[in-house]
Amino acid sequence: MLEVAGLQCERGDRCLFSDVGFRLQAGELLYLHGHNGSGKTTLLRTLCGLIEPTAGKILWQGKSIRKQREEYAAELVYIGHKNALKDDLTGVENLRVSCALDGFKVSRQKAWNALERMGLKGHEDLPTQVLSQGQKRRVTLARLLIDKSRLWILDEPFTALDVNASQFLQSILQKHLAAGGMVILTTHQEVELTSGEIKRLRLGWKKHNDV
Amino acid sequence: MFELFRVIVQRDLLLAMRRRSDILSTLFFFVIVISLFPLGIGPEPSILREIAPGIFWVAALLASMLALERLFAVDYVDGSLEQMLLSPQPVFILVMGKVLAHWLVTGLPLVILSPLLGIQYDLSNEVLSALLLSLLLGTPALSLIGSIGAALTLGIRGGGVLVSLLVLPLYIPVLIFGAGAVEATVSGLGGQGHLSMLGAILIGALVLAPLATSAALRISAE
Amino acid sequence: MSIAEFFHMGGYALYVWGSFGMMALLLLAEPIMVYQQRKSILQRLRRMARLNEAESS
Amino acid sequence: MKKGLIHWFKYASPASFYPLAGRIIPWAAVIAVLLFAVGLYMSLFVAPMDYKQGEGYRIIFIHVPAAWMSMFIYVVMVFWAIIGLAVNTRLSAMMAQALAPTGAMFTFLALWTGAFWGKPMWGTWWVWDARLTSELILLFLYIGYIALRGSIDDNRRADRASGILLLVGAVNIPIIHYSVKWWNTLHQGSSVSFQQGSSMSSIMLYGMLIMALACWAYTIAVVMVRVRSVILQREKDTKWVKNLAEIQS
Repeated sequence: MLEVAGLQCERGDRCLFSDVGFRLQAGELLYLHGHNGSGKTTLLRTLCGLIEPTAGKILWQGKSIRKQREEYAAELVYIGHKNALKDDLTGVENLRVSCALDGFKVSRQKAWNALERMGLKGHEDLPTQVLSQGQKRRVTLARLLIDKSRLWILDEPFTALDVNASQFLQSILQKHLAAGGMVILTTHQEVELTSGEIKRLRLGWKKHNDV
Repeated sequence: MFELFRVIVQRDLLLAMRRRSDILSTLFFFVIVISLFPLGIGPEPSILREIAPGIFWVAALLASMLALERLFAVDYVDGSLEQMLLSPQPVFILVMGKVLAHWLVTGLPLVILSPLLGIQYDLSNEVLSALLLSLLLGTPALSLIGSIGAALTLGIRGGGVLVSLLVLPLYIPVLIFGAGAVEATVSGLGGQGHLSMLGAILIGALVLAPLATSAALRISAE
Repeated sequence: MSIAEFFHMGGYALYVWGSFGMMALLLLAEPIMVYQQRKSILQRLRRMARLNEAESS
Repeated sequence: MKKGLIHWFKYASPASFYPLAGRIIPWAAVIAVLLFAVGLYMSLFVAPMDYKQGEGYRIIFIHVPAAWMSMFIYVVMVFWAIIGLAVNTRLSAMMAQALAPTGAMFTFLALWTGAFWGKPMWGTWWVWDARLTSELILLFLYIGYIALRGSIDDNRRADRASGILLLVGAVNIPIIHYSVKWWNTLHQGSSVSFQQGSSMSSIMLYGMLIMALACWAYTIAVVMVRVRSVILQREKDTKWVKNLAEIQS
């Protein structure tokens, strides 16, 4: 279980957010709301352990993530708003590398299948630089079909996706939650769940109310 | 653990193969710098023989430093670096993999080509082999030490110039022992002492530099 | 020892006074610069404090 | 014991260190002025002329203390960097930041006086003597630190990145120094060194020590002023800075 309490983050001497706390159990999805610049991405990256918070604690299974970096990383998938793709590699190569980085060895065939399910049939072995933005996003997201990590932290996963692809992504998320996974995401799109629970967290609400 | 190391090395080599101009530009920089010196100094063989060790080593230093810029910068910009830092393996394994691939692509070709260029300077076979050996031991150390600077200056404006400011002073021992080994061979004293010092520096860098680089990467990727 | 002799420094005047002069220059310039820096920061902070007061009142 | 520890941690916060530093400054400044007066008097008037180097040797009364200071200050910066990286106190990085310009200044002074000493002794302004070369490299390290700090906007990243650079430099300095010495003996550079030829008389030693102490007091005074500026700049949004008498007036 992911437990967060009293989290505070500063960027460039400016306090982005403070006293953020929540608790995420198996099968739960956390929506992160907030206007531009409210620190959504910073919070997600803090939750991954990429940024050290100035105050507060993040506990995974009751233990601070700083004390179990590698164990925590093994249970985590982070997809940022950058696609982390190499333009010169093909979709299959990119997918296999990103899975290998997360500790999963994936066969060519399996990677090929995952890309096909993401609707990239016929584009699997093209260098990703010739793909469109939406197609690149799909290559990145194909990792979710393979990776067995429990906690998914997704930064705007729906950007650049068309209707079909975002519906497919929704179904992937639902399946993950139904299987006892956890998801934290920022998005402008609502996800309808058939099971599990949705939690919400609004960043920078004080400023928001002023407006 | 070794699997990840292999994946990283393989990936970076594949990327370099698909974009060969990056490899070649470093190599040609080295070739051109070395070929320019006789034009500036004059073709007198006895002078060239004397200054060859210093010129080869300074050129190798500059070439390795120029190549540093690409070590982490591309991964940083496209977000791959974050994924690497979130890997469930120790980060220094990753750093070692990246530095090894980087050296294979930018350092090794230069080492292999150096005896050929040495002929321009009228060096004897014995001196050529000392040059080859010293570069073979020294350039990986340069890549390792340089990776610290590259990691510290990630994403900073004017990072390229800053890297040279940070890294060149740290290169000095490698320069001294590397050029010294060749020089000692030229003067007939034998370069074994220098070469073993270079080896010691390489081992030290192999142990310490990846740790410093991974700490620096964590800081820079925040 | 006469004053002229002292400044002559046995023929080493340029070197001795060049060194001591540089030290004097640096050790006087640095405190002045540091003090100027402090003054300008204080000035800026004061201006900001006044601005904030004007805004909140 | 425990109480003492808490006491120390109290001064590790910029808010409580700021007034403490303010109280130190006048004392350090007065001590520096007094010691410089005594030291200069000793080095220019009391110390007898050297039979071999003539009056020119008086330069070492500033060269040697400046060279000591340049190395000491780097060591102190490394110390603060280790504390900063280990305990994550903001003040330690600020101390390192405030020390760097003064350290670079002393390094430059050591090089300058080395050149002015070398010209009459060796006949050239610059000799690739092991000591001068090491000092030159030290200057590069200082400049690298200052440049790295200056080009990172985010203070926290700047603190930690420059801390790592200091540590790397500290590991490298002995290697650099050793390699430069090796290189120097191989190439048979200078044969005259600063202490050689003139047996150090006790009056010379005292003179140098007093000058070194004066430099210490000077460094403390200047660095305290500078660290106060750094604190003000970086803590400008905090309540305690806004309530300071200097700013309220």
